[in-house]
Amino acid sequence: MATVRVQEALFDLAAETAALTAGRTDVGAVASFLGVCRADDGLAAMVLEHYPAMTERALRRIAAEAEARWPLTGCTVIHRVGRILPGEPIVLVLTASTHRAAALESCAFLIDWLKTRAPFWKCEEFADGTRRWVEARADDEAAAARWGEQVAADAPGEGAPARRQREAEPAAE
Amino acid sequence: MATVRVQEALFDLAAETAALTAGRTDVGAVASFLGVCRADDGLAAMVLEHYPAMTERALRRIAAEAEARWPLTGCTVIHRVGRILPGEPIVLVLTASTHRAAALESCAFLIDWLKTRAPFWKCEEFADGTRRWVEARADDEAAAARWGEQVAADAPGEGAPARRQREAEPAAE
Amino acid sequence: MRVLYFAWLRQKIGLAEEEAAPPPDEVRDVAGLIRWLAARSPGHAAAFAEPRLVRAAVNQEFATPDTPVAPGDEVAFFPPVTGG
Amino acid sequence: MRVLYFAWLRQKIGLAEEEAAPPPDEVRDVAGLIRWLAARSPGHAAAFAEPRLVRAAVNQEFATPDTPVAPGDEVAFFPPVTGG
Repeated sequence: MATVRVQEALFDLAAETAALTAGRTDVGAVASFLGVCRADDGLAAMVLEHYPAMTERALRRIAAEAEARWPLTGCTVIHRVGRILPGEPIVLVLTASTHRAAALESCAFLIDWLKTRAPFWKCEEFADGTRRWVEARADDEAAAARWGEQVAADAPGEGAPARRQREAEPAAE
Repeated sequence: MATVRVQEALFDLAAETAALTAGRTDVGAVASFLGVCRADDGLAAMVLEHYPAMTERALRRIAAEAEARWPLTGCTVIHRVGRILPGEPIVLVLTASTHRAAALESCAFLIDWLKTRAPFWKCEEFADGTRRWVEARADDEAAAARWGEQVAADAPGEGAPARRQREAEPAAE
Repeated sequence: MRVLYFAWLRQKIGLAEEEAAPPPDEVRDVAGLIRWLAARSPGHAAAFAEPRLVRAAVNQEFATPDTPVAPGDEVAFFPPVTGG
Repeated sequence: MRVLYFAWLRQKIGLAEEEAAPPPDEVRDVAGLIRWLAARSPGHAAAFAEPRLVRAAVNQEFATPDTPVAPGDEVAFFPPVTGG
């Protein structure tokens, strides 16, 4: 069962990593991805907004998809929200498995899907006071698409219609 | 310039990660791979032997290859030697870049090449006192081969002939 | 029907959420709801001016233009997501 | 010539390293050195019995059977690497 959290606070990389191996001796590989706030173009801060009622469910579904595709012994996704300063982490993905291919591939998969299928929006604040909403990138969509469609069944009671989750189409034509 | 270390001691994942982002705001992604000692088949310990005069040079060359292939802002490879207990880490690969693809791909590349091109040998010790040298795996060779041949020029003064480093062929036919 | 707005849609409309009661015989899906909402105010019109930039969720599931909407649903509108 | 052995080659031969002075006109490359070393003792013969399992490095660079060897070189023999 994956660990999924949305929080304003910083997270502890070493503690989260240790939690995936603690008390077990079948873990041979832990892969991680840490997304960090850059200071491009004089960025002063990044403000992350999300859709609270939906976010954790979306993250949990993405993690369940990784667990359906790879034999993981553990999986952790932590996404920060609120005001984030340059140099601070934004997101952490951790995957553990007996062998390295499963850990490395599922880690790449998780960050690709997270970027296109979890309801977060970034607003950049610059030193001169201007703000700008970050636009979605076509290459993020392409990176997510290379993993194909959802294979995991939706969890029972997770919203009525078995509609497949996707982000590619606009809401109106 | 990559950080490369061979050591008996445990390493500090959080400190090594922090070192890659400290004082800079152009790092957007840090990927890591941690290889951990499993307790398969009643393994009591793993003893890692290496070729001291060659090891650091080999690791440095592998890291230089990653830096030649991807625009990395930082790269750290730490490989432990000596006696390692189940649950303990064996190897750490950390890569940092402005964007995630470079960090994730170079991290996978580094561990694949490290497994086939760095002079380490694992001896397994079991609870009943027996010992067994770990055999190289054909799928490790295949994983390394998917990245193709070396593209980085050898560093000046790094051994006379510009012979390409490889491990595929036996030393005698 | 509860309607939520995020990111620049929220800013253009000036509301994070509102109650709406579109006539059920006129508004049957996400696309119909967008047409109906766009007529509510200049802010709504601006937010929905370029529908290709707008994504939606119905009851916290990503939706498409033909996803049905009904009284009691929670419908959210937002730009393409940019987390990670 | 300094010859090093690692892992099970070291154990079979019973030495981590040794000095060797193979006749230069007879031993010109890694393959020739292996043939010459294999005749030194039963341990050497056992270590080199299956050459397809043996890898080599000359002066700390991975080598192949046709890699030249000369007096003064450091030549190492070992199984395929298993680090990582």
